[in-house]
Amino acid sequence: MAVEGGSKASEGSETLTASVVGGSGFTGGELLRLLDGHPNFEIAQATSRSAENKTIGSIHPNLRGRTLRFSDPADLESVDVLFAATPHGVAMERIDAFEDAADTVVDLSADFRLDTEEQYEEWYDGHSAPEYLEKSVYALPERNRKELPGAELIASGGCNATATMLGLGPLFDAGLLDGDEQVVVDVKVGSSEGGASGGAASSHPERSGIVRPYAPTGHRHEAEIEGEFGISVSFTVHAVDMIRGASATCHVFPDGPVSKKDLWSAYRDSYAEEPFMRIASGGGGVYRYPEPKAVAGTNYGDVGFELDPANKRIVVFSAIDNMMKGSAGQAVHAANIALGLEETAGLEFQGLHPVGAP
Amino acid sequence: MAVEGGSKASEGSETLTASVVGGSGFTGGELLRLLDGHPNFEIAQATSRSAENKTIGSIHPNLRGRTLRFSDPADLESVDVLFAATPHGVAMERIDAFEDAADTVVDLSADFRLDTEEQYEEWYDGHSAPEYLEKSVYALPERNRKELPGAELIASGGCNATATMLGLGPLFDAGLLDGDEQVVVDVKVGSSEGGASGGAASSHPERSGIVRPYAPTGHRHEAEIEGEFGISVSFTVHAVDMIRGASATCHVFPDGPVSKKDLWSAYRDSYAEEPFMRIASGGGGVYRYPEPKAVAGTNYGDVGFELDPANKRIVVFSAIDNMMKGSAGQAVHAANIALGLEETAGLEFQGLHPVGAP
Amino acid sequence: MAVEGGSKASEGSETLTASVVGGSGFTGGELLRLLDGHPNFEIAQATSRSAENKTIGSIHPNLRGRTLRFSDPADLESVDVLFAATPHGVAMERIDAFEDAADTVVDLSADFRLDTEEQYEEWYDGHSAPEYLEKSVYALPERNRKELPGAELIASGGCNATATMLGLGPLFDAGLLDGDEQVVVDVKVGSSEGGASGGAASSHPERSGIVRPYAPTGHRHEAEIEGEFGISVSFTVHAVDMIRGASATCHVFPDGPVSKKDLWSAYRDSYAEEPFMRIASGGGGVYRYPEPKAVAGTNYGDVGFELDPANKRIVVFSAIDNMMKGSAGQAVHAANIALGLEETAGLEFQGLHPVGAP
Amino acid sequence: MAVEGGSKASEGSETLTASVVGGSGFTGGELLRLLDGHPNFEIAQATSRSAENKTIGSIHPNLRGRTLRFSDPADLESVDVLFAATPHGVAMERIDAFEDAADTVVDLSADFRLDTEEQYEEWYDGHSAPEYLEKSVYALPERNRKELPGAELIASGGCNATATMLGLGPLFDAGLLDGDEQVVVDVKVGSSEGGASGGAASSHPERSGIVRPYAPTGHRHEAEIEGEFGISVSFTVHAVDMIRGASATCHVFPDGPVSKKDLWSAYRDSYAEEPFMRIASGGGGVYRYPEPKAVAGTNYGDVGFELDPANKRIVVFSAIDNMMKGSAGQAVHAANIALGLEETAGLEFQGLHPVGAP
Amino acid sequence: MADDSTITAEDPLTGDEIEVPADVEVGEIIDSPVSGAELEVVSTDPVELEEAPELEEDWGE
Amino acid sequence: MADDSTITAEDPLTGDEIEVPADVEVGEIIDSPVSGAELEVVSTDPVELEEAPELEEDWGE
Ligand SMILES: NC(=O)c1ccc[n+]([C@@H]2O[C@H](COP(=O)([O-])OP(=O)(O)OC[C@H]3O[C@@H](n4cnc5c(N)ncnc54)[C@H](OP(=O)(O)O)[C@@H]3O)[C@@H](O)[C@H]2O)c1
Ligand SMILES: NC(=O)c1ccc[n+]([C@@H]2O[C@H](COP(=O)([O-])OP(=O)(O)OC[C@H]3O[C@@H](n4cnc5c(N)ncnc54)[C@H](OP(=O)(O)O)[C@@H]3O)[C@@H](O)[C@H]2O)c1
Ligand SMILES: NC(=O)c1ccc[n+]([C@@H]2O[C@H](COP(=O)([O-])OP(=O)(O)OC[C@H]3O[C@@H](n4cnc5c(N)ncnc54)[C@H](OP(=O)(O)O)[C@@H]3O)[C@@H](O)[C@H]2O)c1
Ligand SMILES: NC(=O)c1ccc[n+]([C@@H]2O[C@H](COP(=O)([O-])OP(=O)(O)OC[C@H]3O[C@@H](n4cnc5c(N)ncnc54)[C@H](OP(=O)(O)O)[C@@H]3O)[C@@H](O)[C@H]2O)c1
Ligand SMILES: [Zn+2]
Ligand SMILES: [Zn+2]
Repeated sequence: MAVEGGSKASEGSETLTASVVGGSGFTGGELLRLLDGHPNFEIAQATSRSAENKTIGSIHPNLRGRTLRFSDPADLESVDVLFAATPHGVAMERIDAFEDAADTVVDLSADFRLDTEEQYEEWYDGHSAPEYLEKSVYALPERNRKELPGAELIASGGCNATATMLGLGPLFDAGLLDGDEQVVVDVKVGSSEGGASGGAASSHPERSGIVRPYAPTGHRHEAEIEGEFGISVSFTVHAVDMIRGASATCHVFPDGPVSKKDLWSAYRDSYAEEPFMRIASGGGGVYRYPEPKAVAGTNYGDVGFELDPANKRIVVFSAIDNMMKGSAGQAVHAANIALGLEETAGLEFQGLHPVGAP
Repeated sequence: MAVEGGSKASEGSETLTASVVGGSGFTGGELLRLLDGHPNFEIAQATSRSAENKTIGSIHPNLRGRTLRFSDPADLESVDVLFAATPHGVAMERIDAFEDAADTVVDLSADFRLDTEEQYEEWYDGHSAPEYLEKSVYALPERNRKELPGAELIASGGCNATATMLGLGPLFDAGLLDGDEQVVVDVKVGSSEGGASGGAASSHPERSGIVRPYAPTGHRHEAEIEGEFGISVSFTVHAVDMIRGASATCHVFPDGPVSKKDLWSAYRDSYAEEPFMRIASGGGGVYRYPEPKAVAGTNYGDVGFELDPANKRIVVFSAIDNMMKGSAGQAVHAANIALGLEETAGLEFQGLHPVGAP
Repeated sequence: MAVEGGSKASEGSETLTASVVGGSGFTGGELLRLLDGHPNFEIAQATSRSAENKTIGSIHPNLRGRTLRFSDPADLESVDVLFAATPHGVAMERIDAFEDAADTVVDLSADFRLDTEEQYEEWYDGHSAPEYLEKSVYALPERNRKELPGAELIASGGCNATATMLGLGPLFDAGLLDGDEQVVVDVKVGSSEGGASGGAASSHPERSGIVRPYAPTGHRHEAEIEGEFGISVSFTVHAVDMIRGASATCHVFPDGPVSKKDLWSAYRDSYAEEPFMRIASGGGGVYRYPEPKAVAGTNYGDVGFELDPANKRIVVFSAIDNMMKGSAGQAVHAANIALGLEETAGLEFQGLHPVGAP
Repeated sequence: MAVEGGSKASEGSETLTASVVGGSGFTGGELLRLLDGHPNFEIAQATSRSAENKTIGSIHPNLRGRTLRFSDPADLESVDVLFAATPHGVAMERIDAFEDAADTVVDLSADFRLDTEEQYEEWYDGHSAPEYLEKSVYALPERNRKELPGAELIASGGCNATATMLGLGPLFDAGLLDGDEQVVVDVKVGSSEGGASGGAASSHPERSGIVRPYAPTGHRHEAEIEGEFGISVSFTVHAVDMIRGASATCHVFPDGPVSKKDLWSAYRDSYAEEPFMRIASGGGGVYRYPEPKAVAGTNYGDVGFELDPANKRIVVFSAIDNMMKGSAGQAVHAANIALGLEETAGLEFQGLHPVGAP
Repeated sequence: MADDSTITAEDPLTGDEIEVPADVEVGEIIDSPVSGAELEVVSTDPVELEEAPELEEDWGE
Repeated sequence: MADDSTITAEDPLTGDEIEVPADVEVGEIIDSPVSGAELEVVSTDPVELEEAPELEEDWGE
């Protein structure tokens, strides 16, 4: 057993130190996995109050054999980059300490995603450090790449919002939507979205085999989508029986006529140069449209579309792994760009086939 | 092992003979299970070409120990009721033979669901016995109970159409919708919908753990819904990782304002007296809205709803077991009514808790 | 919605009152389901401390619409039969109160399964009411039917022990084993075995998709098996991804030569007249040997066997639903016999096909 | 979408050409994935008769975007290494052509695993190219590393045999077993073991949620185990509901007394220097013993053990991903050693947490 | 089970008469067997129920 | 793998240049590595591709 060092290639290039606050959680564990295999990062610290002093492999079995142990989030080491993967509300309380500890802070919670204090009052329970909202940069590179280089406070997007924005973005970019259209977004998500501290509803006997409406209306990720596109979407989220994955089906009713060619142009224009975006739209075989298990474990975002002329509808499908493109992968991607590293560094895993409900 | 006779109660009441054409299939097997436990039916014949002469328990392990063997569908016995559970197109070819063999024919395929030959030309590949279309009665008792007594040719509804109609019906009945509204129906279904003869896409390694758009647009069940409500719905179906179950989420945009009270009245008015309809709409605990596993194995249809004032939207949730309310259960329910039997006879199973992906 | 009364047939026969202590748990819920559909029982009381005053359907969605509410276990009503479905240790503390409240007490825990106080000291933490051990009767009818009529305190068996005893019993009965043989029992179980109050290991993300050794050695059910057969078995239990079900594979090394015919005789002799035992041993099709999903939701016990001449081994397969034959079904079966009711009353459900991981 | 080249690091080191015969199958697809991400290989050819001229991504969605298309296995290109991932019997027929096309041939089937023609007559249907049996080298590096450098024909091991040998090996190496002991091996496997061309039993509705005895006795992998250890094992295989993974539980009855310390020494001695072997044996948390999902997608083999003094038994747990350590990963690992490459090259993926049934 | 330990009240959502335990107190939350909804007891003589405010964060994500 | 056994053609859906086997024949169905779509070869010199008519009933229910 000589697993220390994992897949790290020693490539002479610079090495940055990183810490993960909330390292015992689901997205925290994913960050540790990615950083462990990243050519430019060395993990200096992973925090957990409940698992303090335990090895990171005792919680995350994929990291067995690593010598790093969880430490107290109250004692932050000085690092180049601090990733915070804590529940909503923690980062806004501790943001000063985070900024003291690191030049670059990437927060995975919703704490710095919205622009104004008012929005936090409308959608959450207010904000305790609103002065940082101006400064923070929304992470999603496909929509925000230009803002990222040099960013000091990065807010990684919500998983369901990310899936939706990746699906709808090209329609707005190409002018096929302008913001006054009817848009229904029907989302299906896996159980890792709920984080590691699930209650009765997420026990295996109750959570298995379900198609369960869990956010019928009023999901908070609507705020992020509205922030990006200026459109209010009709948003409904269902929990289904998978662990990783978020799939958004957007039913869109454009004002004027749209052809299949228009759609292909729009999506190719937006994504042809994107390293993590793939278009799957029809064709043969088993995997014709985006689906979560085709992207599980990867940082890919798969999108596809279909026309429904009878109803003057565009249907857009979008699939991501909520642990990756929907959180930890997006965070590392954004950090790579912010720090001038190779954009895809540490994020090359292609995914598995066949694979079940990863 | 003395299982012959199953749960049959001998109750002195009349006994009718029944046959199942397509008895080796999924819905055929479900019909055999229901008839086996039904107080008023005795199974005279179950057909299969591929499993001829095998016991029905060799295909359906829940019917182990029964002495009945599959026989050739070319040799039909005379019975009181014939249930046909064959792929689309078979019943229309054989309808004369079916009518000769039985006073009452219940067909589970789409062959007699629509009203006119033209509709079959639009949505299917035409019809070879259009003279029966006038005569046939659509089964779904919650929408069609009055037409059923004495019916001689009953067309059991499509599973996804059934889920949708049960969800939307009360809105039309109460006048909250009149047919010109925008309606998006996003359906999630299990693998038994595909029947017993699945191809590569339904092998376990490829079909497990999925959220897969399998009918992005143009699903044929739209025709049944349009037939019932005169409305064109924007219909999209996803395959998810369960075996039994169809869940329809209807996103509805009514013309005028609608209150939660209006919705409760509408659904109570339509379903308060229905033996198989239940409303699950909010409340506490784990099971707040309809979900397939809460109805699995049963003939229940669960419906629920929520208001989204910000988007002037009603969200309606509807869940059924496609093998039961969506096919075999609906067929037996309709036959019970047609023949003047106790409406719930043979359909009393309450379902299981806890239960996984049945 | 008119579900009250469920599948209850009113048959003029006597009606007994029953209560379920621990009615909000998994086996308690299963008891409520069975009693709700049982022709001879009326549920007088279901207790829960955590869900007091809630309807039973708020916890068990299959019992939606019933008006019965959970009440405090401290206030027991007088009934004919009391079923206790509480964690180990509760029934031994409360047995006097139980006996006061009911003529017949059926306990589903391990509290009255073993014969002597010494055994409880060896395998558990001692016993606080050892005077009842003499009096109590072990429930499993296939091994103990003669002791049950008139029994006042019945101890329903352990699920894994039941699966094992049903598999091995015929070998002992037929003299093919005498107790000094090597017997390895490798068990695979679903998540409902853990009860409703699961911890971190039984959350959906951690518990899904597993083959997890959870009792490598020293499982307490060994004591019951040893009590029945006087043999020490090498017992190992694995948790797998299903909700209901226990499957025991017994690898048995008999002293002398045994033929396939000997095995068939042994199993036929033991089980030919048993209403809930089925033999599945080879043959064609998909379902050749016992497997949990073929018995899910039912009170069946399926057993099968194969010879391995090269290793002088008999392999015995046994499958039950732990919620049914492994607990609530066994309890009702035993109560039926104890009270002189129809043995199969309330237990007729045949199970489903196709079905997933119920 | 700029995925061509995947995770390939261009490292100045030598690049070898490779082909995969049977590239449309499950293990063939896994080989393509590994070679696609391997720093020292370039894929020259992937064959498929049924998918000729289709892109490899049309079958394996994780390889979307690659321009390589399947070609006819009759036209083999000259390459450095040929991997054959065809059903049993194909490689022995085509071995001369394979040897002509490549300096190094790695076969994933059973065709060259056993030593003698006689064994193929006993366990299979004979052998058509027995002259190669002498020459071929069994791949599993943990047992055969010294034979691999320079090997020209490598036979990658059977998945269940691999899991078993990794579990039992240290006991033989340490002299705790000598070959005359009773050994029961109870295996649980996922559906990818059956390959891409599954029949009725592997359709999703029939294969989901199962614990199904599929090789009660006489599994062919016994031959490989006997070949390695000279011991006849009592071997039984169950299919369970996962896609990737093989878990072997070995119940071992040593002749003399064995302590926990003896076991730790044995396993540490065998595996301390092995890059892919990990010991998980007790401890705290959720993941205490080996389980397939902790190794899914990786080339790890996890082993653990427990003592059962009451029965003088050692229980050994072993878990691998059958697509990786049990086939494609083992094959690449062996090729790396045979060709003098970095042993872990292309095999660094650490696996995922949380993860479901991958 | 409609004995003297239960009394009836109106489900404010559906208008149905439902049974509630006779000893309910003001402020208690009771679920309705008809609608499944959680209802708050706002008075006891007679028993009057109102839709309970939803407990947002106790379910799911 | 862009050697002489492949030639390029235009994906009619996306406009991208894609590689197809040099020996394709008219009527053959080829998938595009860019769009994943199934394309029919409508002429070979040069190779021209059109969106293939969808094979309705070969997938799912
Ligand atoms: N799960 C997803 O798919 C997803 C996707 C996008 C964004 N997010 C966001 O990412 C964040 C983390 O989500 P998650 O799913 O990883 O949650 P999680 O599994 O519950 O993990 C939370 C982590 O935070 C730590 N923590 C909790 N309270 C803390 C405090 N007051 N101070 C310091 N550490 C604290 C916990 O460890 P200890 O209690 O041991 O300290 C744990 O390590 C959330 O804001 C979530 O909304 C999640
Ligand atoms: N599955 C659902 O959820 C569902 C729901 C609603 C409605 N339906 C409809 O119900 C019907 C049956 O569906 P299913 O899922 O049960 O299909 P299935 O599992 O494929 O079964 C089809 C049955 O029909 C028999 N059959 C096929 N061709 C026949 C022929 N030419 N003549 C006589 N028998 C023939 C087959 O047996 P042999 O080939 O051995 O004769 C088999 O028993 C279909 O029309 C379907 O659309 C299904
Ligand atoms: N699950 C199985 O497969 C299985 C099989 C065979 C035997 N058993 C045995 O059956 C018993 C119940 O198992 P289960 O799986 O149903 O457990 P469970 O789901 O955890 O339910 C336990 C029930 O007991 C109640 N309870 C707990 N402590 C109590 C106390 N001190 N006084 C009164 N009520 C109490 C709980 O409700 P409140 O806390 O709300 O009062 C709950 O209703 C156990 O002894 C178990 O070993 C279970
Ligand atoms: N699955 C496992 O876990 C596992 C583990 C260890 C070892 N193995 C062994 O690995 C081999 C492949 O298994 P698999 O699961 O990958 O099988 P699979 O999914 O069925 O794939 C078989 C492949 O071989 C091709 N093929 C079949 N017959 C052929 C022929 N006559 N000539 C050329 N190509 C042919 C098939 O493609 P076309 O028909 O399109 O040409 C397909 O690409 C088997 O020998 C198996 O025993 C498998
Ligand atoms: Zn989220
Ligand atoms: Zn259908």
